[in-house]
Amino acid sequence: MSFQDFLNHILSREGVRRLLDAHSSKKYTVKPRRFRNFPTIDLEKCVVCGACADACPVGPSDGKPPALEMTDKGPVLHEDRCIRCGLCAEVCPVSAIQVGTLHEEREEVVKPPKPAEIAVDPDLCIGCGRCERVCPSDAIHVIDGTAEVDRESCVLCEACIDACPVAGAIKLLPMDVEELRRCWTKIVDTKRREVGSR
Amino acid sequence: MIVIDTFVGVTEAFLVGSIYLGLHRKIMARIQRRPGPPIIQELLHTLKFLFKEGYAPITSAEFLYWMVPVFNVIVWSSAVTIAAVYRGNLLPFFAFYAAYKVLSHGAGVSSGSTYTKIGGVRHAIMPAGELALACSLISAYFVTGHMDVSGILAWEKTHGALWRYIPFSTLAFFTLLWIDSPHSPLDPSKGYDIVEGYLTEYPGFLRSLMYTSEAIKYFCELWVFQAVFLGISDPVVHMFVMGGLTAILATLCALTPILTPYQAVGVHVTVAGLMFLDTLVPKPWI
Amino acid sequence: MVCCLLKKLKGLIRSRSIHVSVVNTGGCNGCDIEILACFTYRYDLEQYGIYYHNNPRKTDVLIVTGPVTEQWKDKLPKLYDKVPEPKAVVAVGSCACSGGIFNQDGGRVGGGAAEFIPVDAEVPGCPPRPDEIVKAVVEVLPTFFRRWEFERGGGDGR
Amino acid sequence: MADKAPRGVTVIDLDTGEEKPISHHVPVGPHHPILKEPLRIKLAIRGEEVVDCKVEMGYCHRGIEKIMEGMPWQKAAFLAERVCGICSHAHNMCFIGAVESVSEGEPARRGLFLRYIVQELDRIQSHLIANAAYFYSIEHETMFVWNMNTRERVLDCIEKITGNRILTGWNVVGGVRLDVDEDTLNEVIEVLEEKVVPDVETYRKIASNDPFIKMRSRGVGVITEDMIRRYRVVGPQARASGVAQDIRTIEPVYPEVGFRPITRDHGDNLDRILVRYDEVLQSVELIERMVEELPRGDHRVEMKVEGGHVVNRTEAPRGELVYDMEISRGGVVKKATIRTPSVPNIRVLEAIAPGAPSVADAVAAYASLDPCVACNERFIVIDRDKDEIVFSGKAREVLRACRSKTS
Ligand code: SF4
Ligand code: SF4
Ligand code: SF4
Ligand code: SF4
Ligand code: SF4
Ligand code: SF4
Ligand code: SF4
Ligand code: SF4
Repeated sequence: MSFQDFLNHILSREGVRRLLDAHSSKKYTVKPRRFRNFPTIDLEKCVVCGACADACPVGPSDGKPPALEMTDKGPVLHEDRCIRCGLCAEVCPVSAIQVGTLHEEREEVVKPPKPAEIAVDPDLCIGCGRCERVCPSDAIHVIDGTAEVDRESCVLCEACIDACPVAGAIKLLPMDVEELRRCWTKIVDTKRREVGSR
Repeated sequence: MIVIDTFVGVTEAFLVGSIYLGLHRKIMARIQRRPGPPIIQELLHTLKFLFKEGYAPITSAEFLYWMVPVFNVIVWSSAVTIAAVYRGNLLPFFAFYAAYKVLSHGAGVSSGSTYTKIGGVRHAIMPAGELALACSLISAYFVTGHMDVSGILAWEKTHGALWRYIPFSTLAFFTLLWIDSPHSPLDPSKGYDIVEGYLTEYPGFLRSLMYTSEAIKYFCELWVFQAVFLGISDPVVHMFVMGGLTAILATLCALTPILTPYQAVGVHVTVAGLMFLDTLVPKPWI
Repeated sequence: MVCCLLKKLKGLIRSRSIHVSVVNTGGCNGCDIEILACFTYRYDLEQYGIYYHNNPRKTDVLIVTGPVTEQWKDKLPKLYDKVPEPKAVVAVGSCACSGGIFNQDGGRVGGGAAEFIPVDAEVPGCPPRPDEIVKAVVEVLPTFFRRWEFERGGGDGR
Repeated sequence: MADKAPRGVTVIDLDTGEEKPISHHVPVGPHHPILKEPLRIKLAIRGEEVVDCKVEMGYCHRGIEKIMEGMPWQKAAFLAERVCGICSHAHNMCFIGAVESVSEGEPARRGLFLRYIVQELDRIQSHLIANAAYFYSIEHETMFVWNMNTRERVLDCIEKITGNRILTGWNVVGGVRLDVDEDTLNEVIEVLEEKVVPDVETYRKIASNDPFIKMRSRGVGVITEDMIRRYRVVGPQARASGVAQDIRTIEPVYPEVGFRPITRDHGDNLDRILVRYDEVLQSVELIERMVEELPRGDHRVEMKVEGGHVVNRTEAPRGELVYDMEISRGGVVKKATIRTPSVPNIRVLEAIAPGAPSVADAVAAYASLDPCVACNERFIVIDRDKDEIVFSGKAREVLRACRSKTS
């Protein structure tokens, strides 16, 4: 009887269609929207902060480097070690790492407001340019004898503060709590509206 | 002349047998809903193994180990020569089949591995091969009075195909084909549980010889079945019927799991017993 | 000339008929099931003449998955020796390539298959998608076998 | 390859002390057509009859629990997942659940639902590959390929939701990694209803009716309730013998969608196969209900890990999975012990294989236990002073050695 089941199954319309339809693997090489491929690192963008190498779960062992090896030029990926977890892309502060198509989805995520900002006191700044040299993201420049900070690209590393010879010339000003809350509410609202319209 | 005839016949048997084995696999693959290998794949396998390194494992009884595949090819070449090329007596065919069983057992025992031993023993205890063959040939003899293929074919010309007279023996012989086709449920001697049965330890060109003999065997058995029971002597019709038989066998093999040795022996004995029905059951259509 | 033609013919046949055998040397079997998926309808390696049977005696290609664990360190070379020439080894998955995530402080695995047997091709990823495996296998192996006679000299290859 | 046993060799039954003559030892594995993973089954046979069976594990010892020590949860989650590739999501979920239970606050409800939806999808694919492996072991290639075909469709669904086919890294403390929109879920439900359910129903019908499959499976490898108690068999293997134990009854979400464990009575190979098919169909229903009741809101909330000692249990596709961990404040794993379901499930083979009429039956019984060797054993005994391995993986010897040292 179940031989009949088999035959019925094979001879059903669906069955016959599948019997005659030679599948080819080409159709299935399309990676899904969220596929985590090997990370690609944009060394131009990288600020060599090392966060990605810290986050990577594949550590070094004798004879083998870690999956993401930190060099002074930036991280170097060893494909044969990488497990494609995507953690490195998640932690990178400047989105220098992309993991396949998953990344595009992440781009849409609104950047959160920064909880603080770096301010230079023009009265104290002597224009020595040391901050300019140590800044990992090239955000501080001496212009007309005074350092000026580009808030967009600053990653709040405070390296400049450490390097500055004048105490108090560069300050880390925490953002006003009320201000911060306002920013967040605005972001959440826009997000809600987006979801609602979909 | 004889040499050339024989050579051509055996080569043809090998090529055609390989291609039908490839077709067998292709049909199975299609039932499994995948594209499946090209039809010449079995032929390519045989050729590939011919160039591959071969060696005898340390545990093997070397003489037997090397000779079994060679004898296997000789046995089946002779069988195909006598039965198909010269349409001669069928008794040697039976003898060759029995020799093949003994050889497969030898293949199993000689290499010294447990898997092959079990495989060889399993192959030897499957009785339906010889039994069905012997009984159906004897029934054919009783009905037609001939023991050689050309005689039977001549008889069938006047009386009609033999299967109408002895349908159960025909069925038994068909079961023999089923047993000997690849992935057959009734042949546990190459089951995955013992890796590859008596073939496990054969690498390289020895395996290629084994495959060659299997292809010739497949052709030979199909040919004898058609000639004796279906009464077909035209070579072109032969090819088509072989394709049809292969399709049926492939479907049967694709839709069944492999039975355990005991169940397989049970089925074999039942099938062999079937043939006695031929003497009992009246056949009103004759 | 004839010799060269013969070699080419051998290479052609070898590249069209490949038996693989998958050996899991202690991986998480994510790679194994992805390889298994390559033999089902979507990717069906059999259409390229690549057959799967775990019998080392009839193997052409050993696919290694997983880091090499303590128990496998001596068994893997033995298994490799059983495979008759010409043979290739493919390491699938980052484990087999380098020990993967298990090859770091605390782990007790060797650093990939290449430390124990010669590896001819590597497919990184954890696990690689079946289409990546198929692509690698179908592109690399036939070429490998076609060239084998010329590169390693088929003295013992019969 | 094979152990040679001269005639007149006997094996001794450890329980009864009885001596039985055998003709051969047949090693199955660690590299064998039936096995996808390394493991060695040593069968002692007399003719074809299986007289004795020993299971030798430890080919997969990688030291995961040791590597995990000192890792923050973000990394360790990926490691936990790699205990095993087939039920990876269960491992990931159990680990994250353990961390969450020592954290402040509650994980996001929407995240939980999404988590369990993926868990059920994972169960479906795992059960399908388990049954496919069984059909492969009895060499029913067609059913093997058909089951795998259906599994591909389920993997497509998982891929659509999480981005990977297996080893998805889907769970994070507080919820799941990404949100899933309505359309994707509807597509998934559509695939499940239109492709998977009819296929699985057909397979179940074929498996329960086909005379050949029945011949191979009915009455073979029967697990009794006594064995279940003695070997602590868990999961579908236990449920096929009528023991209705399922951790899902005490997990969150499941009671809300009306989960009830499925059992069958015979406890043989066939029933284990059928229970899995039943559970696949049940999982589809559960997914549908979860999608219907999917709450709105965040898919992930921030949770502060307080730390402490925790034991978390999950129903993995193969049965109860336990993570026993010590976690420090901030979420660094101090110590982890993982108890996976396959170990007891495979050990029961030592009870059911002896007496099997042929090697083929013993191997089929093994495959029907849904053995998954990867998680199988993460222990190894090392002599600290000499820095050499004393035992690796032979559970019986290790146990004996431990007992002789402690008692
Ligand atoms: S995290 Fe980003 S910026 Fe920092 S080192 Fe890595 S790649 Fe460069
Ligand atoms: S994807 Fe994961 S494993 Fe690969 S480099 Fe990034 S963090 Fe490391
Ligand atoms: S910041 Fe410091 S170094 Fe730069 S100008 Fe001011 S005083 Fe000079
Ligand atoms: S803090 Fe130091 S290093 Fe940084 S910008 Fe100022 S002076 Fe330069
Ligand atoms: S905080 Fe860092 S990034 Fe910002 S200005 Fe200073 S050094 Fe540059
Ligand atoms: S703020 Fe300091 S710690 Fe943070 S990234 Fe910049 S340099 Fe590194
Ligand atoms: S590479 Fe990844 S998927 Fe493959 S075996 Fe290793 S851990 Fe598993
Ligand atoms: S039972 Fe174990 S080996 Fe199997 S899938 Fe689960 S964790 Fe892996």
